[in-house]
Amino acid sequence: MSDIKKPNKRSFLYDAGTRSLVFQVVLLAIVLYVCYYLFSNLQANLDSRGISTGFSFLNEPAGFPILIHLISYTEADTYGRAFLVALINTCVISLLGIIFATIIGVIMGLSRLSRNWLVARLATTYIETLRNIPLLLQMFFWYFAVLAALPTPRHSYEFADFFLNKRGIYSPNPIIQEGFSIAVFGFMLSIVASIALIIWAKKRQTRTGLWFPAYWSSLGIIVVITLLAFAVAGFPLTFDLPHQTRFNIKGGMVLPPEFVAVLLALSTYTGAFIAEIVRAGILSVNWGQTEAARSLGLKDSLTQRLIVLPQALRVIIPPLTSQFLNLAKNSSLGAAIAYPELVSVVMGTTLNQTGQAIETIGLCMLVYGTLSLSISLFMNWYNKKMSLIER
Amino acid sequence: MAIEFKPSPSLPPPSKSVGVVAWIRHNLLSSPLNVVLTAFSLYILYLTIPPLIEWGLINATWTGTSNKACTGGGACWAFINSYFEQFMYGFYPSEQTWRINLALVILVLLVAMFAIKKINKLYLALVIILAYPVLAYYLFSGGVFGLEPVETAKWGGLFLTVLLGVIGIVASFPLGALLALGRRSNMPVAKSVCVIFIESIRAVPLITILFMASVMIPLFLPEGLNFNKLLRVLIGIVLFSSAYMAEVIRGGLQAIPKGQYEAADAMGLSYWQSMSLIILPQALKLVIPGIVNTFIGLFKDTTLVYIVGMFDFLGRIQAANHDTKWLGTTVEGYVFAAFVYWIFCFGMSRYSMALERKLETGHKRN
Amino acid sequence: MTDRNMALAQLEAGEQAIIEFKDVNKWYGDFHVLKNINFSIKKGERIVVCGPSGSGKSTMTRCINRLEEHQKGTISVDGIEMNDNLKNIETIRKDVGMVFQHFNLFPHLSILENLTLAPIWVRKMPKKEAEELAMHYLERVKIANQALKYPGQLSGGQQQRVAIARGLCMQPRIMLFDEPTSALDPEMIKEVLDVMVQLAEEGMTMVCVTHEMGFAKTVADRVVFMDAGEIVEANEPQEFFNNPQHDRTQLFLSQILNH
Amino acid sequence: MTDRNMALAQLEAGEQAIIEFKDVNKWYGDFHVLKNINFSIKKGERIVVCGPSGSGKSTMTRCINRLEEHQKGTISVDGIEMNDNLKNIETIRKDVGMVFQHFNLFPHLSILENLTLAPIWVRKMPKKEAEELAMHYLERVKIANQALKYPGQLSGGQQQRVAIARGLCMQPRIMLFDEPTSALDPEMIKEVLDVMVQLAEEGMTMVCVTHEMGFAKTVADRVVFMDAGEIVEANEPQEFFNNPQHDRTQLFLSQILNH
Amino acid sequence: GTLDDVKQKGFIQCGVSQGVPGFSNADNKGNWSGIDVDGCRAVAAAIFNDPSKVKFTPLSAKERFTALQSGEIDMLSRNTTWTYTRDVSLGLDFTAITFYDGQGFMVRKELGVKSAKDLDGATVCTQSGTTTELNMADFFRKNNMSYVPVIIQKADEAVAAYDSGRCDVFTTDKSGLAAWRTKLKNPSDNIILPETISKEPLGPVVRQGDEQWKDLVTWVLFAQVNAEEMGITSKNVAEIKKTTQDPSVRRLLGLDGDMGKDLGLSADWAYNVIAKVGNYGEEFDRNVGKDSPLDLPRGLNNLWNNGGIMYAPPVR
Ligand SMILES: Nc1ncnc2c1ncn2[C@@H]1O[C@H](COP(=O)(O)OP(=O)(O)OP(=O)(O)O)[C@@H](O)[C@H]1O
Ligand SMILES: Nc1ncnc2c1ncn2[C@@H]1O[C@H](COP(=O)(O)OP(=O)(O)OP(=O)(O)O)[C@@H](O)[C@H]1O
Ligand SMILES: [Mg+2]
Ligand SMILES: [Mg+2]
Repeated sequence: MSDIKKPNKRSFLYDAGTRSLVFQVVLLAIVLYVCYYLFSNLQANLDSRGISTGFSFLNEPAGFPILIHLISYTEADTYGRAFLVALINTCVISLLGIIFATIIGVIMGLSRLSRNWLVARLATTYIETLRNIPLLLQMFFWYFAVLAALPTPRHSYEFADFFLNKRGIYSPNPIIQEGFSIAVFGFMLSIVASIALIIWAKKRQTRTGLWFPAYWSSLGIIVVITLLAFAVAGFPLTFDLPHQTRFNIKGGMVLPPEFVAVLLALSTYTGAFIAEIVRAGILSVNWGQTEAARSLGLKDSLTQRLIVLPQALRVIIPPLTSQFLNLAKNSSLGAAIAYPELVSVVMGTTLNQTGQAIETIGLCMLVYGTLSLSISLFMNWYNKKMSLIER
Repeated sequence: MAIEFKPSPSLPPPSKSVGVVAWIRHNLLSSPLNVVLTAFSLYILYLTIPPLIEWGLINATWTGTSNKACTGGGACWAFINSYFEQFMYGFYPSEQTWRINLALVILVLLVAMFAIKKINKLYLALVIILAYPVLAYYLFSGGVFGLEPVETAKWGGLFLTVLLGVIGIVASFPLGALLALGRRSNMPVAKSVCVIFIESIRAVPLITILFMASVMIPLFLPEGLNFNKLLRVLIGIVLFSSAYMAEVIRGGLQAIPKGQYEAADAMGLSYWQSMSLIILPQALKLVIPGIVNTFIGLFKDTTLVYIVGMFDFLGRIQAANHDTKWLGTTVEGYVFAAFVYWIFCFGMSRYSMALERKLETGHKRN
Repeated sequence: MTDRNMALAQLEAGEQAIIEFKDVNKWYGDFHVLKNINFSIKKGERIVVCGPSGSGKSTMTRCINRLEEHQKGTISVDGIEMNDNLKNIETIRKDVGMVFQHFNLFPHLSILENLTLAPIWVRKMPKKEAEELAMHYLERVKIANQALKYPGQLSGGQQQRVAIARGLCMQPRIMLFDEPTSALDPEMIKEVLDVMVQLAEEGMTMVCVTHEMGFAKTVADRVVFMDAGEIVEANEPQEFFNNPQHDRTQLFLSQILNH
Repeated sequence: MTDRNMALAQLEAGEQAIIEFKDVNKWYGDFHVLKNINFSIKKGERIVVCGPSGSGKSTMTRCINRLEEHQKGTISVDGIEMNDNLKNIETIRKDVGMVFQHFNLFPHLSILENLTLAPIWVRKMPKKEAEELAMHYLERVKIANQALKYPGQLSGGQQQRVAIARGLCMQPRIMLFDEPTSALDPEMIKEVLDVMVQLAEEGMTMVCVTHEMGFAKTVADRVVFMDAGEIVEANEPQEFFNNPQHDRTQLFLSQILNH
Repeated sequence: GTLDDVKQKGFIQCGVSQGVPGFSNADNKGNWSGIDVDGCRAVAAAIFNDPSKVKFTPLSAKERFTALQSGEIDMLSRNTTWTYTRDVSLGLDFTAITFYDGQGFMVRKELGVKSAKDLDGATVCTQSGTTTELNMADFFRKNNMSYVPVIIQKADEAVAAYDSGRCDVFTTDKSGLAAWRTKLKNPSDNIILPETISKEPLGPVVRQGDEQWKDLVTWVLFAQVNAEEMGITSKNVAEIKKTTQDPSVRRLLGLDGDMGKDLGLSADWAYNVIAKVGNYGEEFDRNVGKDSPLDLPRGLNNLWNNGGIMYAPPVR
């Protein structure tokens, strides 16, 4: 028989499993200890300095005004509500920023790939300039340069019932009247109709191979039916028109310059990054794919729509989401130019009035953490859904 | 008896496909849409370029001692001119700024020595990473060899900006590498510690971290144990950038083919040996462009230290705007700041692209 | 000269030329890649194109469905001349199928969708009909059972067969092959060649760039040898292999057959 | 059954088994990739492993130096059993050299550094000595003149020879080859096979996964045929090729030899 | 305690504002000046007999309390308003009042506004994180007027926004208004409205629970006020010290008894403060008063016996 040695006794020190176990236990202990150390210090410091802790301050009246609030808010409301207002402001600016940045990014990315030399150069210049200048500076630029260029309220630019001046853009504020529900109903109806149209067009294509321009026609349907419904209801909207007063334009809806500047800065800055992502995504689709599509007789527009874009999107979406995330985080710089977002209201004013540093900063981090987490969860889900099926 | 094959001569292409006219036709006017786009672009250029040149160059004032000198209607560069030293060095005593320049020269010389063949690159790198910072620290802060001490509160301007950026990136490097390795390890505890750290740092804006660093760190330390604000802000920046660095390096690690790990294993190298001898050297080379990009991002982000009250480049320029002698020069200040940041960032991104190209060709991989 | 005469002779013989190159010249920038190509292909003919790397084989083939533009001379396919007219190009592309070296299947679409794409969008066929057609061709290349998989899930040989089926789904009158087997493992080459031989037997007009000399010998009607952007020699396979006219051809054959 | 008996018979014959598989089973997740492998290899024996793609050849080979863990049964090399013990693994890896299909040279190190890496860091050899050793093996694979180049600068065949030399530098008692020639162009295959034949002649214990049947015929002591995770047949080449026992083996041989 | 730490370090870490002319402002060499800055210097002079042993930490409004709470600075001397909440719930203690201020409004002349009551519908710029924000809210609410608040993180930008026409009104403490006005493009086009809408007592702040340190900071200021009352200035203090027989002066200058012991200071600490930094009046005049570009009137900040309310407890 062979002289195979029986498995030699497992030496504790050299066992791979044991080693990693020991290492991990030590690591865990260190991490826990550091946390404990920091928090016990914190506790001691808070105690010895008589700083009260807790979130009860959220129920106290805030007493400070907020420039932009989408839900009703007065100085008499609580810190909790101020926090909510700020949170909404952050979300609104992030969402709008994301939309505009994407539009700008796609246009600029495509322009950079344009066969028109001049357009491509201009797009390149745009991208290379904006990407390489700190966002904070760009915010100052938009705020102060644009403010400087606009007229004072007394000399507002005026067109129809719109005003433009240093205080912002004033537009008529729609006020809902009786019968508005009929219009809403008409709108709903038109949407249902166009969905039906799209389904019908698809079915017909499957059956007969004939195409019908379903998307354009449904757009038409929506516009026509909604307008009709409006007419039937007797145009159930009145407008609160802005008008000139001593200091300001009064009435109407106003888009303050802070909002516009932050939005401009965020979307042009992030747009430059998105442009590069879009360009890289489109370039990443092998030229062979285009050639194959062409040699099948597909028109260039169809080639883009059916072959290039779906594949480019896979490459584009992941970095795009992280740009969205950056944009949301960068909205915190709005604090520097009076946009009342989370950092400004919570880590600025609230912290200063209440002195609750730990709580307010904790709240902010929590909000941003949740925001990031949900965006990246979405990203992972999307990635999984879109990943190419392979062997 | 076989016919000899003589390739027929290559002819020049027909004239309509080369030359200026062909170029313009092909690149600017190839379709009606392109004609419109070209006209539109030209119009934009017409709107922007001439006024800019007029303001920034033709009507600009370059020298003077107060805004009274700026009468041309253009930019008042005299402001930048008279504050230049402050913008570069902050409040650093002007008779001591040679120390900063000296440190810079030494650094440039050291880096240039990489070009010399005979020198051991490893030792040189060690000198730059380990010895140089000590030297630079003593040069900057003084207090030894008869150098007049300069407290860190006086450090400022572009000097501070560059300092924050460079230290942020260099120090975050080893930390980022460790985090990246940890994130890829198959030990659940190590992995989750790294993941939690990386993700939570990346989730929050730098400004909250700077804020924590500038005012809150002392709350977490025992009473009496406290350290320099600059140092605290630096720690914040390093932690922040190390999380980003970790992700960059992880990308590099993932790009290393599995075969390299296997070959190293098969040769009997231990984990740390194969990481330090085989995997990391390759991964890091791969991610140099990513690192440069992180650096550019960080460099731009350091403007935020101005919000926590440090007089970095931007902060110093803003402070100078207070000077009653130079009222109304805010725009010039911002334009100058934008220009300097742009030069730095654009230069670096070009450099990284060049590197990328160089690595692509010079380094075939199997 | 010989080639030109030959082509003319054929035309005179009243045989119908489905593809015709007349004095075709093409440049990439300053680089003269096709030089005075004169050549015509009859309906149902099977042409194998060979020659050293860089000699312009691919370029010439790709000019046929205008994946590349030429700058001088005329190319006509099926009597329609190639020019900037988009309509012409579309018409011709419907009639010409192409199979690439690297398959170029659409990775985000299933095999079936790859095949039905052009019939549905270009030929405006009802979806059902297109699918039946696709299944028909998939059976012909013997992978009907893979219809619902994605390209990434198939082996190289299977992918190339799908690519051929995709080309056939347009029911083209001409098929172009650009080194269809050179990216394949040896076992898979046979699968693909088998399908091509079968196609050839059915009388499809084929232009095939390949170095598979076995294939050339068995199915080609003519073998075209290119070098430095020119057609050096074009002949029936028998003649071409046994009795090459040019020294360049001899050299090439000696290299390729020894391998 | 036959294999098992055979293996036992050999063992009984008192010949020393340097590698021994006993009831080895391995799973990837739920996928049973090695099924009841029983096999032993004597010192100095030269084994060629063949079989269809996915049959588990690579996996089995990689179990020998524990690039893969097995879940059931025992593998012992040189009398040492494979388990989680890091020391054992280290010892065995010093004794087993491996050559991969894709060479896996370290692209950032010069050829010489590739070779001296393991001697210096694992065997703790002085640098000078390691370099002498490396040059010795480089000469043996006939590329001593390339010592200072980088892997990216060599052709595939040269790279694979460097990989072999790198394996030899550990002065192992066993060499494993996993399809060492299948990523190479035909001309380069010969270069590499030559080196391997030479090694075989020197009496190195070798396990070689390959489809080069010529190589198997000339140097193998035994040819092992695997399918679906099992060893179907193991025999001397003479017998194996001329008189395969299983129909599966016959089928495989007919495919591979016809090609 | 803090004093021991400070003595050990050899300097005081003092939180000041990032730049309010007259209160704390750095020149282009990084030298700080202002009444808040001098407050810190005076404490340094009391401890070290050397007013330069201070390091300044410029703080934004929202950082300041956290910085003090966390121990990053030893005292906060940053035109900070003494309010109930701040004193009671932040773990901080206000010491004494260095400057009696009140919030006011600055508007452009061209608007023709004469009174704060005319500001209905105005757009108001101010800095975030200050009592100003709250007072403004209270004022407009009380008078049932509407307004648009533009609240910016740093005073610089808030003023810039006002100057560029974003707002009709800029509001902050009146002293601040005077200071900022000098930095506007056309100072004379702007006026400060007469109303004072709030009480803004400004003074240094220390951490709660260190009585010795609190007393020290408090009494350094009181000593300066007392000195002014007694007519002692930095110019004549040396002379007076040699010649005076006035018992209260002798006590103040550390000639009789040891007033420094319980504060942990030398007996002549007040002498050092006056000699090196000056009395309160000198400090005021130099930084914000008649010797400064701001040229603020003494007003409330005059001594109690001169029509103001500056009143320091006696040294006894
Ligand atoms: N887009 C292009 N721009 C410039 N030169 C090109 C381009 N495409 C091909 N060429 C050049 O044109 C010549 C002919 O290319 P072509 O691909 O037709 O050769 P081929 O005969 O198919 O070679 P192979 O056997 O390698 O595929 C080559 O020298 C090639 O380098
Ligand atoms: N890491 C893995 N995870 C899951 N399955 C794997 C993994 N590695 C290999 N397999 C599967 O195990 C089976 C055997 O793989 P192995 O590489 O050993 O085959 P092989 O005989 O070497 O084939 P080839 O000739 O293609 O190299 C295959 O079906 C393969 O798909
Ligand atoms: Mg080709
Ligand atoms: Mg294998």
